[in-house]
Amino acid sequence: MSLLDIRNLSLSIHGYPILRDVSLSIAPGEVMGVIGESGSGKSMTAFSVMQLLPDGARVSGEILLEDRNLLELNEPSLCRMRGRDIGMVFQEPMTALNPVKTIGDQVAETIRIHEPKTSRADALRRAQDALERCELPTDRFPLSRYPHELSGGQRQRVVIAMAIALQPKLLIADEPTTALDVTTQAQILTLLRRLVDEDGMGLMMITHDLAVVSDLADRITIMLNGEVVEAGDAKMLYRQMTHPYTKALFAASAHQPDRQEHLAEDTLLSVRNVVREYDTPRSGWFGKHGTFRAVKGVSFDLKRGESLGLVGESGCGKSTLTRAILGLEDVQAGEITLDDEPVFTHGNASRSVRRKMQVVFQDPYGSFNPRHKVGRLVTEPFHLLDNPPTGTARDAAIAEALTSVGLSPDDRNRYIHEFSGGQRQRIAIARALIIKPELIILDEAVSALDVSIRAQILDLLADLSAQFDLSYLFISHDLSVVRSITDRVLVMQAGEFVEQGETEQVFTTPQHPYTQKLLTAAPVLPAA
Amino acid sequence: AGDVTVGLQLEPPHLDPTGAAAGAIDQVLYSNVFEGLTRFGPDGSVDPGLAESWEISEDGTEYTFHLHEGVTFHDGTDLTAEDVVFTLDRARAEESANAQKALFEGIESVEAVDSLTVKVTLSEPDGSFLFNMAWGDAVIVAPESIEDIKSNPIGTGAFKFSDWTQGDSIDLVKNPDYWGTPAALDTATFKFISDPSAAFAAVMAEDVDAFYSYPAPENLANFEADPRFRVLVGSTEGETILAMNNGAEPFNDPKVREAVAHAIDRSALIDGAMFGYGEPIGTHFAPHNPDYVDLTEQSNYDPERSKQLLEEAGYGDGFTTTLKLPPPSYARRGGEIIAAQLREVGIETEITNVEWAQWLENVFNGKDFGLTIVSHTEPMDIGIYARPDYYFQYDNPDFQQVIETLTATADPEGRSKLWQQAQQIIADDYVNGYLFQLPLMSVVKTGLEGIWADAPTQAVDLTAVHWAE
Amino acid sequence: MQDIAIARAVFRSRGLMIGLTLTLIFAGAALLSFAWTPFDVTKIDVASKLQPPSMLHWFGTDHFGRDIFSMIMVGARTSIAVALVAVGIGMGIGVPLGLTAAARRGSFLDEFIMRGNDLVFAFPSLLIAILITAIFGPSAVNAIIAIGIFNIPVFARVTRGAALSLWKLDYILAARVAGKGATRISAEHILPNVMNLLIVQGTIQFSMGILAEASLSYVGLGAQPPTPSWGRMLAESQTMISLAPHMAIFPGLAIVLTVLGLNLAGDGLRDLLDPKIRKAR
Amino acid sequence: MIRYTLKRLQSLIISLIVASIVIFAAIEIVPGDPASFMLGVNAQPDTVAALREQLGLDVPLYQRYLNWIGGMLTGDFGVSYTYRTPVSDIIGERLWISLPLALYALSLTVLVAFPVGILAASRRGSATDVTVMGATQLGVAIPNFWFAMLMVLVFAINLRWFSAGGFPGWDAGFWVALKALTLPAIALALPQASILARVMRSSLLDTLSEDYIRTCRAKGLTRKQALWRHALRNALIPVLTIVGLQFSFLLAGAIIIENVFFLPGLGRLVFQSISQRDLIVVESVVMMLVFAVIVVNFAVDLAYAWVDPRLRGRQ
Ligand SMILES: Nc1ncnc2c1ncn2[C@@H]1O[C@H](COP(=O)(O)OP(=O)(O)OP(=O)(O)O)[C@@H](O)[C@H]1O
Ligand SMILES: Nc1ncnc2c1ncn2[C@@H]1O[C@H](COP(=O)(O)OP(=O)(O)OP(=O)(O)O)[C@@H](O)[C@H]1O
Ligand SMILES: [Mg+2]
Ligand SMILES: [Mg+2]
Repeated sequence: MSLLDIRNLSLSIHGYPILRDVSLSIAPGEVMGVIGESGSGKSMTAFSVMQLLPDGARVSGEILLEDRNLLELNEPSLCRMRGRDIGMVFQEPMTALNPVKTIGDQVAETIRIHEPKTSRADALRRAQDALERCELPTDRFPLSRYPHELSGGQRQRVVIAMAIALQPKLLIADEPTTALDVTTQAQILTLLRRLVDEDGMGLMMITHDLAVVSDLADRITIMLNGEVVEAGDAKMLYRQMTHPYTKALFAASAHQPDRQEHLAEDTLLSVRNVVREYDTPRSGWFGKHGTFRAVKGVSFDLKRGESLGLVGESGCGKSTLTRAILGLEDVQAGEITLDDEPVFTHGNASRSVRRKMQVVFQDPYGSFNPRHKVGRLVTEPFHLLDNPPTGTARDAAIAEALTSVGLSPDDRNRYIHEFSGGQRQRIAIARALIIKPELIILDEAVSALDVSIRAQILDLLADLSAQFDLSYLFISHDLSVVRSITDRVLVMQAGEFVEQGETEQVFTTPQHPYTQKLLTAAPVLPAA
Repeated sequence: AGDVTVGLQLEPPHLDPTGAAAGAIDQVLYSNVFEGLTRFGPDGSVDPGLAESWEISEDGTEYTFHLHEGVTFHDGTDLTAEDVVFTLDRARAEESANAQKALFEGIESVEAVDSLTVKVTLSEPDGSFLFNMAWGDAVIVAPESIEDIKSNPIGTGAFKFSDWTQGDSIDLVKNPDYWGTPAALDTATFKFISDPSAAFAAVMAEDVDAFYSYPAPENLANFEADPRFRVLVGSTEGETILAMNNGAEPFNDPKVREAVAHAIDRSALIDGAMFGYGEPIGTHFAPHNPDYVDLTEQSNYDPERSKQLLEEAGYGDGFTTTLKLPPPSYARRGGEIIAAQLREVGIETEITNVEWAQWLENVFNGKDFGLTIVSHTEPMDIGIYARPDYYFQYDNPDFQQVIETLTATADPEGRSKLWQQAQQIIADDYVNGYLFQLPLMSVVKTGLEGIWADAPTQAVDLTAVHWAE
Repeated sequence: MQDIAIARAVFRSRGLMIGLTLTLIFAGAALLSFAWTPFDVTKIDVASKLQPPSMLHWFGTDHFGRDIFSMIMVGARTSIAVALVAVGIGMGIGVPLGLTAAARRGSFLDEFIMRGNDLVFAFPSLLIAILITAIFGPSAVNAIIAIGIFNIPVFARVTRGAALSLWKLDYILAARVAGKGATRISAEHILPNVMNLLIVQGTIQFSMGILAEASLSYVGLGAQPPTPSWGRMLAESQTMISLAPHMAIFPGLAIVLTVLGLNLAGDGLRDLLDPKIRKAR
Repeated sequence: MIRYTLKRLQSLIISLIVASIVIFAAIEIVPGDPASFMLGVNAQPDTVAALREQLGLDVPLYQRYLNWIGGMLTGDFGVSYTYRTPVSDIIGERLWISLPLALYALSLTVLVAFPVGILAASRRGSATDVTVMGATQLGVAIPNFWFAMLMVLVFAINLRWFSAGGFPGWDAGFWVALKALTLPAIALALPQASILARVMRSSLLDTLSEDYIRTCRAKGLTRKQALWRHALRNALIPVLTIVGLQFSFLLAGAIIIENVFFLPGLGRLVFQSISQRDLIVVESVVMMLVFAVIVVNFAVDLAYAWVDPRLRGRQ
């Protein structure tokens, strides 16, 4: 008998259909992976189960938890059910906890809400047990800690402790690891698996990343546009996909763009012993400020035509190094040269060097001034030219840039909000291409994109590199992406390079323990 | 029996009537707390006060006052002749802070004949000596209480001082041991409310039982129509004038001044600014004075004549001048009306509202003004026109001569002639625009009797005030 | 396309519609008063003083027989002019300061500007306005300056706050990669994107300016007679409130409705322009 | 926490010093020689000289500033030029009206605004919310002095429930005195309460849309429980700032209301002193009010730390 049984669930918000005839079931002790692209309705399915839907939502169908139809329960019964029968963990650990209450109180609250007779001390003791089960030992993480005193991964453990404190029958985890580093992600996933095994809970694991659930899930449901397109046993599903979308999803996740190897020996970018320090805030008006060394003397060369990867966990200094290379900030020591010319001299970035470099950022939404039209957006780098093209020459340049990234020249008259995330990333690349640079730095340029779009962009990049003889510095925390698009890779940890070499070599025979850890933590798709 | 709360506009700076010019001190304390040898009646007559009788020597230089028996100060000590000697000697002493030292100038000596008899010797006869002794600045004080009289006044009156909430009110209580007719009231409170609208609200809300010298004439009709209240309208010594700067262009030209005078419609002004209260004047003299000459026709409202005069003076296209207005509503409102009336004949005014301090500094001292409106409240003050350095800077030797003769003249008939002559000269010269005599307006609750309507002196005498049955 | 959507949203938002209508009525009255008023507001006609509202004098007459409706029209001019110029001063100085502070965030200059702002905030505004007008004399110009000074830190703060979050965005980084300097970026990218916020804040400061002008005029420190001003009309009405209540009611309502209109318009604009709120709908 | 307090204290002191310099400059330097300014252009030279000496103007500027500051630190604010009494006495006396009035008005503000804001936020979009928010819009738009006038008309003149103005003093009894402050406090509180209620509502709505509220709901808290136990405390942070600003506004901004109700408070003192050019009083009162504002801000900063643990730890 199944623990949770969703039958023909349909949902509309303000009359706008979101979910159509969704059916899925979870048995006790079973892990159900729910996978789909952004906006496919995964979270809404989860919220339907919790009955925490936004205003204006209308639901039909049945959601049976054991025998009770949750859609027929009144609000007080739902409150009794939430947290006791079903626990939930959310995507963003940084904001999921109340910043002004201690973690002990927040975990204990779950207990005291449902068992009002429990004394505070008792509840706190049980909260402590829950936290310990989530690998937050009391001696290192006393109950009196506030959320801001914990890291993201630790906070996510607190949220999980809150959700499992009453040993619910079902746990719903909505992208619980998306915001975390690969190593932390691996730990959280192991923790969840362990808890399922210990308590015999059902787990509904929502993610957009196929690889994440590959080891974890017993069964998998794949969603597209508010509908379930395929469901079944995990291992079976990986082997015999029936729905074309599932196939496409798998193909995109494992996509390898077609690339030719470039074997030029001529050094384009050279970074020598670069140190970048930040002032930490002063204490008061007269207090001294300390320094924080974000990049600790790194050196590398990038050859012409080469695609170089840079991987490392969040906060290790990747973006800082990028800004230094772009000449946006001066460095405290060391030298950066492009074509043997320093990028930053006498407190000023050199225009001639900058002309040869462009950048594409991570966030497709924040990369463009929403008030300008595409034509103006992509021509912004013309500012670097001494004689920027005008009139028809300018029009031609815009048209060429847009066509080369697969857009139409007419798109120049549209505003950026009229484009999807993937299209925006293409426009960002067009903007980088327009002054025909030699080097493009891609800082997490595909991290925010759905897998299918990501595959397209990677293909485009491979294409362009061949066509324009471009070099890439490709920065990412996603190892599989780096592996698919780079020739060589640098591994960075806490402001230092711990390993560098040919991509394949590093990935197959990692030398440094940190690299090894990264690689084992990274979820991998089973070969189809 | 009963209690009464009287609203007043100004709060006294301290409570020694013999130590400052501020009229607010007398308003609260005169006759209520402090008494003199003689006292004013409601009509301005001089009546016996602490002295029940007196003899005047043949030559008019010796006054022998017989004090009432059994008069005690509020601290319980008896009133004796020694107290009178102390009071008068203190007032006329070299270092005296008395604001009206002139009242005592003629005294040569003061001596106690016995415990209830005092003899005052004057250097020369003075017909107004008994009048002088009735002033608030001549009330009798005791030597033992003089130390902190400013905060704890001890007199002989029908009321004792009880409390002062600074910024708000002063409380008096009935003196049970009063020597004369005891006060009809048990307690009396003076509440200080300078803002006209607050005054209105206080009267309407019956926070006060009477408002003496009520500042907003527009409300009087309201009160008159309201059976709860009675309105008393009396006279004051305040001539309200549109002062012109005779010392500067263009008002140094008599034609311009005449033009201004004819441009003013007094009845509209009195109606608009004073809501009909106030008697028009044509010269700088109080109309209730027997020597007053009605010269209003000489400066009647005649805008055509006014324009013609301006034409003759070379200001056919008009001119622009300043009009500085001190805070009282007669000035602020009157100013707006006069500005509008002057505009009709082509004179543009820039109105500046000023505080009294600025008025004194800029207008009175600095003489930096074209026009200003102010009420001259000193009695019989036409003599200011004989002072060329006075702020409106009128300089006419003939007039100065008249005033000089006046000072030297003793016989009443001759003086009367000279007063009238003086009035005529300044009216002929159109020195200032003469507007109206400022009325004294008080509001009292129906049933409250005995509040004075006129103001022969600055006093709110409560001794006879009582609630009708 | 987008414009039509915005227009539709404007019409859908009842508060914004009411606000804009009220604002337009008063702005229109102010403009119209230059050309025409039912009566001459400086003409004194004592004979017809304190008349209650009638067909001839819609809002009645005051104690000098002036037509209150006409005075309110011209008073709108005074209020709007003072408040508008004061907002102009606040924006003209505050916005560049805020932009500079954000562009050089963390620098000494930033600290200096922000501390200066705090300092101005620490001074009681009405009191300082009274002090300024007392030292330099009461007049509309001094009222404008006094109100304007206190608008500066408001705009500086709003601008800096909004600009700081913009400076973190990637498109600013892209502009820097394109070699643009801080000034150019501030003008080209930051300012247009904080404009929405400034318009909203401007509307609110505008309404507060009208209240402040009314307060100053009420104590006699604003525009001087014979220029009509709502605050002074209220001050003059005070002793006549039971004699001629219309003298107090109409100017008071004029202030309330104008301020209300501007506030509703400001709030409506914020809802309309703030993408966060728009998205949430 | 101690570190945080010390840091705030440091900026408090700097603000005070800078403010005092600004005030000193504005009042003592800008109008020229204060003594002649106070006495007017036509004053006798010896009177000016006497006042100069009394004001201590015969020493260098910096010395004067130091004397002034030093005096204030020891409670000696100088002697009023018009009243001839120590300024500290005058201020002390007036403060006994202004401070209670400000506190009274602030209490009314908070007592009205909090429930109203919470009610509106918890019923977002309902008829109650729309009505209440419409009413607060109106409250913000009403000039407080006009409201005061109307209240006097209704409650003092027509109904005669309250006296129309004036202050009987605390000696007259606590309730009597409080009654005299009631209409002024209401007049002051109306717009402030409207503002605060709006801030309270929008701040609560902001926090209610935070992720952790969703977490709470997933734990099984009802909407109400989530609001009271979690949202409220977080929503207080912006509200506290406004309350702080309002207190300083109420202390200094009562000038006009004090005039309407004829209360002998600080505001009216300044107003009178300005018209009498009693610069010593003006200077001291302005400094005192600024001091109050800065100290209140300091208190608000400390209150932040009490509400928000994130601030306590930060160095
Ligand atoms: N509060 C809301 N009001 C209206 N529509 C909403 C609301 N929240 C989400 N939606 C819509 O519902 C659809 C499904 O959203 P949902 O959050 O379930 O997607 P998801 O699969 O979880 O995506 P993601 O991976 O980005 O979290 C989307 O089209 C989204 O725009
Ligand atoms: N402006 C700054 N001032 C002070 N410290 C900074 C600043 N920018 C970055 N840092 C610090 O420098 C370190 C490296 O930051 P950086 O942004 O380069 O990391 P990253 O590797 O790009 O991380 P992510 O993957 O999250 O983008 C971090 O610890 C960060 O906190
Ligand atoms: Mg989701
Ligand atoms: Mg980064």
